Amino acid sequence: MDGFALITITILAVFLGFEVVSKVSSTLHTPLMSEANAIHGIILLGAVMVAGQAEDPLALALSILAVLLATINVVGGFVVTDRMLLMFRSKPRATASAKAKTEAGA
Amino acid sequence: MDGFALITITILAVFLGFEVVSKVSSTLHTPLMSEANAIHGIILLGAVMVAGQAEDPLALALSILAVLLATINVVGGFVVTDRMLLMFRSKPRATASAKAKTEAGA
Amino acid sequence: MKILPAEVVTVCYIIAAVLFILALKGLSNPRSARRANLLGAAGAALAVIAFGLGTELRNIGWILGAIAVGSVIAVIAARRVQMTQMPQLVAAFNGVGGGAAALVALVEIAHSDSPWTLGVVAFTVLIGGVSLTGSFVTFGKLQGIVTTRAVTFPGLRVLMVLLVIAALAAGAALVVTADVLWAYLLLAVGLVLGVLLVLPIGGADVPIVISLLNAFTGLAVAASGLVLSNVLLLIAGTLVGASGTILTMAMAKAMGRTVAGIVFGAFRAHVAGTTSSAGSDRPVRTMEADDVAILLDYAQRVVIVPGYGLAVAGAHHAAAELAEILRDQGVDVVFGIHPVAGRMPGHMNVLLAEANVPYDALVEMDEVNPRFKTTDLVLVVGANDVVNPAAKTSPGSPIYGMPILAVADAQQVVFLKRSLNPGFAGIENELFYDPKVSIVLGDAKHTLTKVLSSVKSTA
Amino acid sequence: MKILPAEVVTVCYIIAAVLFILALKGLSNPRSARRANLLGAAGAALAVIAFGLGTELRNIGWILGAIAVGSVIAVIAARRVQMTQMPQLVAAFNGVGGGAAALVALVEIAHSDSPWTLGVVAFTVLIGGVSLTGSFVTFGKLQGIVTTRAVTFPGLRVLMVLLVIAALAAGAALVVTADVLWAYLLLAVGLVLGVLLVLPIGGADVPIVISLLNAFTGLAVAASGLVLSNVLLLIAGTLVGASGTILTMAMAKAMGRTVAGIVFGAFRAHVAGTTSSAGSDRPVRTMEADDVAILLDYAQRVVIVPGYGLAVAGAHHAAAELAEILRDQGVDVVFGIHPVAGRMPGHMNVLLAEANVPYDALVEMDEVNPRFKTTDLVLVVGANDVVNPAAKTSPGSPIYGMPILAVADAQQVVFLKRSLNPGFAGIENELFYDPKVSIVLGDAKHTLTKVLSSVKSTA
Ligand SMILES: NC(=O)c1ccc[n+]([C@@H]2O[C@H](COP(=O)([O-])OP(=O)(O)OC[C@H]3O[C@@H](n4cnc5c(N)ncnc54)[C@H](OP(=O)(O)O)[C@@H]3O)[C@@H](O)[C@H]2O)c1
Ligand SMILES: NC(=O)c1ccc[n+]([C@@H]2O[C@H](COP(=O)([O-])OP(=O)(O)OC[C@H]3O[C@@H](n4cnc5c(N)ncnc54)[C@H](OP(=O)(O)O)[C@@H]3O)[C@@H](O)[C@H]2O)c1
Repeated sequence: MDGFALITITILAVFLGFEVVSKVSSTLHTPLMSEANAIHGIILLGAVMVAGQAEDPLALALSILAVLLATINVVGGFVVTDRMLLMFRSKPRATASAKAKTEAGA
Repeated sequence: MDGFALITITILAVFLGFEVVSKVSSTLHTPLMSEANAIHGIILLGAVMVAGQAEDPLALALSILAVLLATINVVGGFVVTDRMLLMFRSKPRATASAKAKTEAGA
Repeated sequence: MKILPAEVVTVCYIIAAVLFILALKGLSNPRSARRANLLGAAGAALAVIAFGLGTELRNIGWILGAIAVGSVIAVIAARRVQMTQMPQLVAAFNGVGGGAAALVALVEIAHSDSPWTLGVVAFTVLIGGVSLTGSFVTFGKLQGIVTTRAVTFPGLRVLMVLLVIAALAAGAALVVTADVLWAYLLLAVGLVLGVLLVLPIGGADVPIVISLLNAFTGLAVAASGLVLSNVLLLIAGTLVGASGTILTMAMAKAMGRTVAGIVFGAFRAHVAGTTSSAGSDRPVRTMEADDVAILLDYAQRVVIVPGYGLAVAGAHHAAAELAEILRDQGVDVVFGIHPVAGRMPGHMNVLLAEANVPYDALVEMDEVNPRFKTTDLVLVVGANDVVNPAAKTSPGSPIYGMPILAVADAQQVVFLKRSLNPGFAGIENELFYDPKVSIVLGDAKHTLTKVLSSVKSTA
Repeated sequence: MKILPAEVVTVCYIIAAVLFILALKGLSNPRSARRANLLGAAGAALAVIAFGLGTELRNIGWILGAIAVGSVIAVIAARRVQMTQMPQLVAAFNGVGGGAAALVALVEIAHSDSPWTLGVVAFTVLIGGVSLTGSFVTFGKLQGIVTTRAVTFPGLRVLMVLLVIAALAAGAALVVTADVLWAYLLLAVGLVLGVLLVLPIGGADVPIVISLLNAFTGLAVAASGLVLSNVLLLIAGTLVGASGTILTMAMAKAMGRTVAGIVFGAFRAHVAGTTSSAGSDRPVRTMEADDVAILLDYAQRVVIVPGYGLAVAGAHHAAAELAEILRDQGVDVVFGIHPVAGRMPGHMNVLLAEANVPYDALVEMDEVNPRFKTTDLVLVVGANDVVNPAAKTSPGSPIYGMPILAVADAQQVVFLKRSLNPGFAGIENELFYDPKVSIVLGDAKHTLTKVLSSVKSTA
């Protein structure tokens, strides 16, 4: 891809990043931060790329370290986000307080 | 730009189109439709491109027709949207009814 | 002229794309909307000028001439047209845009060779053609040149299927042979398809069709972006295609039906039978305009619900004046706006804004509904379906499931309409027979003018 | 292995990018959020597997080994950690991600030649390094290993400026010479900068810093996408950079300050003086836990306002149990959540959700504020600034302009806190001296447990 394509993609992604997040309620800000954190763990892909072509021992050592760190980021990020979100399931008991909330909001 | 760059840009633009519009209140739907209509008038750029390299009379005639139609689309689109939006300026009188509205929403 | 290097031109395209995004974003707030529109216009101008300064163009005289003529036509049309005719103007602008996209693709065939590009050309020509004639039939329907009734004839479906097959065949032939004649055939098919697609659609569904055709033109422009390898056309067209699709679906949903149902006329056919069965023998309470003035004299909280009939009657100025006088008398008046009231979504708001009703006095459905319980009087001006309780109570009804304005919660409701005929959906309104409902028969503008003069004389 | 052609791999990257977008989008609704997170994980897995199947890799054993070890560490850490320690875990994961990005760029220097690429490498190494040590100092502060006080020393600013100059110089040298040694220097500078950037930041500002460093890592990943010409890294990194920036600004705004003010410590220095001036001679009403139980017995509508102190005391389970018992007794109880209550935005919600409080009982500020007027009793558990009326009344106050929970509208307010000391902002709370306010002194968990047993015994 040429430079202009990359710039265009970057700009569109910036707008999309803004738009997508500005709709998330503050209740979900912590899981959101955690999700974003997990997503940048895709640097694992870059780490595997450089590790897969490393020739000298130093490059290998550094890139395998990168693979290790990136794996921790991506795997841990998604698992911990899942754990947080697991807690947001509405419980059956929710109905009574949902009613209360509707009254408050009306 | 290669095909994948164009596909990627298209996909990002699709998401962005969805996101951007889903926040517009239904009150502004008519101006929004009109704005989108004006924006696709940028086909004028394409029309000028083909007209600027037309050699035979048929191609010239068709592409000049395209320039004419596209100009009507883009110029008319932005002017008419402006005219609509001119009407949405809040009048000074607004305060009283704004209060009424807040009560209704509370 | 070739003053700007290609890189600068590309950067200008990217800036223009950003300006278009900002324009669409800015429309979500009435305060920033106008500036946003100017940004969009600046983006379009920047892109075209940058291209002109970055390329050695032939036929420059012709091009500038066409732009000049087009601008004059556009400005005159956009300035002269009345606010009530906005929808058809948007339809017309959309149509010419679609036509331009089709023509651009057609001319570009000479420089296209890969099957992929030719396939995209075929798509653009077809969709552009559909958008062109479809929009103009829409224009005709709204302008009263073409009948607003749903026009169908036996064999229409068969014809449509044959045309679609013809389009596919011509497209395939174009891709294989790269012969421009197939593109002309494709354009012809597209033009006919556009007409046949819109003719069978009833008047009140037309706004949805405008939005759909708007999305179509967006797609055609995006496709020409692919043909010309131009990133700005690609982004702008895709944005419009995507946002137009969302908007179309939002409109259709607000009316409790599907886009497919409208386009394929299934719904219309189903309703046609019931439309004539209007009116019933049960008694309704009718009233005169003077009585409305008296009711208004006692009311402290009033909601005016404007509908399709208010737009048809051109009664928006009268309604606005009434609201202002009442407000000066200390009455709390707002307009309750249903999302599909009027001729197209939000059109009611534009009309009322034109009549100088402040933006804040236009209260949307979700906000006004809780308010009805404490409202003394609701004036339903030329609206019907949007207040019909059948949407809540009769599962078989065509409007079942559509959210409505709960006017029945108010103390008293007065309808201003010409007869007991049903509205667009063709179903009776049980509300007419409710003891707290009265009806003032007559043209909405006429009735409101009388109410106005009574209110003024008693004040 | 080279099984997949390059085109298929690229398509997989694009699909993964779409899955990431859907993941971020899906988080706007608690019902779809969990599935959205799985989509994101699937996207990451798809991309890595597709790459592995599309390229002949060296060192495959090492790579798989590192992935296996990393996964085990990550899963154990993510499963074992307590909910109250979530913020530091997110900080740690963020740090290793930044470190990985820096290392990737460092190794890639061998294959980079153009000055543009080298410039991007320099950026990635620097930002990745800052993110790594910055996140770990943050981790240390939250975990109590590093002091949560704002650590400053004379000459810190000068040192920072010198380091930034050194970074610029090393970056320029890297671009010119392409010598990897400059990159190591840059990394070293980045690591030191990360420490110095976070050390002077006070404990309660730390959540904002996590969010900021998260955005930093996103930028580093986007930059490595440019270095490696990988569109997925570019999109994912940019999305995180953009959304992290918005989130950081939203958090800072909710606390009535600016990101720059936090990072450069200006605000902290200003407050430090007032922090000690806590307490005043005016009388306050204190109360015992049993008295709270009695008040609860009479109350029909109760709002619990949890704050930073509830999290510190680990009193969320006790609060949830109290709410459930009251609800079983027919009392209408909700939790009123201020956007910046807790240790990081929304953290309060996560804590309460962990304690089985149904999502619907967590009412956000805008929704709960109108409710206070009809509320009999508000329990403010370990919160202070978020209910401090100074935000509305004293223009000079550091929290002036921050929206607060209007607990003063309720019939009666009870604070559960250990002393009359001020909260994070270091300012006194006039509310303590209001006649309808009482204070129960003591650790929140302790007090709530006593209230619970009283309520149970009377029931
Ligand atoms: N806004 C949109 O985007 C849109 C688009 C497509 C379809 N629709 C559909 O259109 C309907 C809109 O509902 P609505 O309540 O606004 O309109 P409606 O249900 O169609 O009713 C309009 C009423 O206005 C009356 N009317 C017509 N001309 C009048 C005049 N000159 N003076 C006074 N009254 C007049 C008619 O009764 P008389 O004949 O007795 O006077 C009719 O009952 C919905 O069914 C909606 O689904 C809306
Ligand atoms: N949530 C975020 O994202 C975030 C991030 C950064 C900054 N902040 C800031 O943090 C503040 C949050 O406001 P807030 O009202 O939640 O907290 P706060 O104003 O900091 O007050 C917390 C109170 O909890 C009490 N407390 C501490 N430990 C306790 C314990 N074990 N038991 C009982 N009480 C205890 C403290 O009083 P005693 O010492 O008397 O017990 C303190 O007054 C705001 O100023 C906000 O700007 C928030």
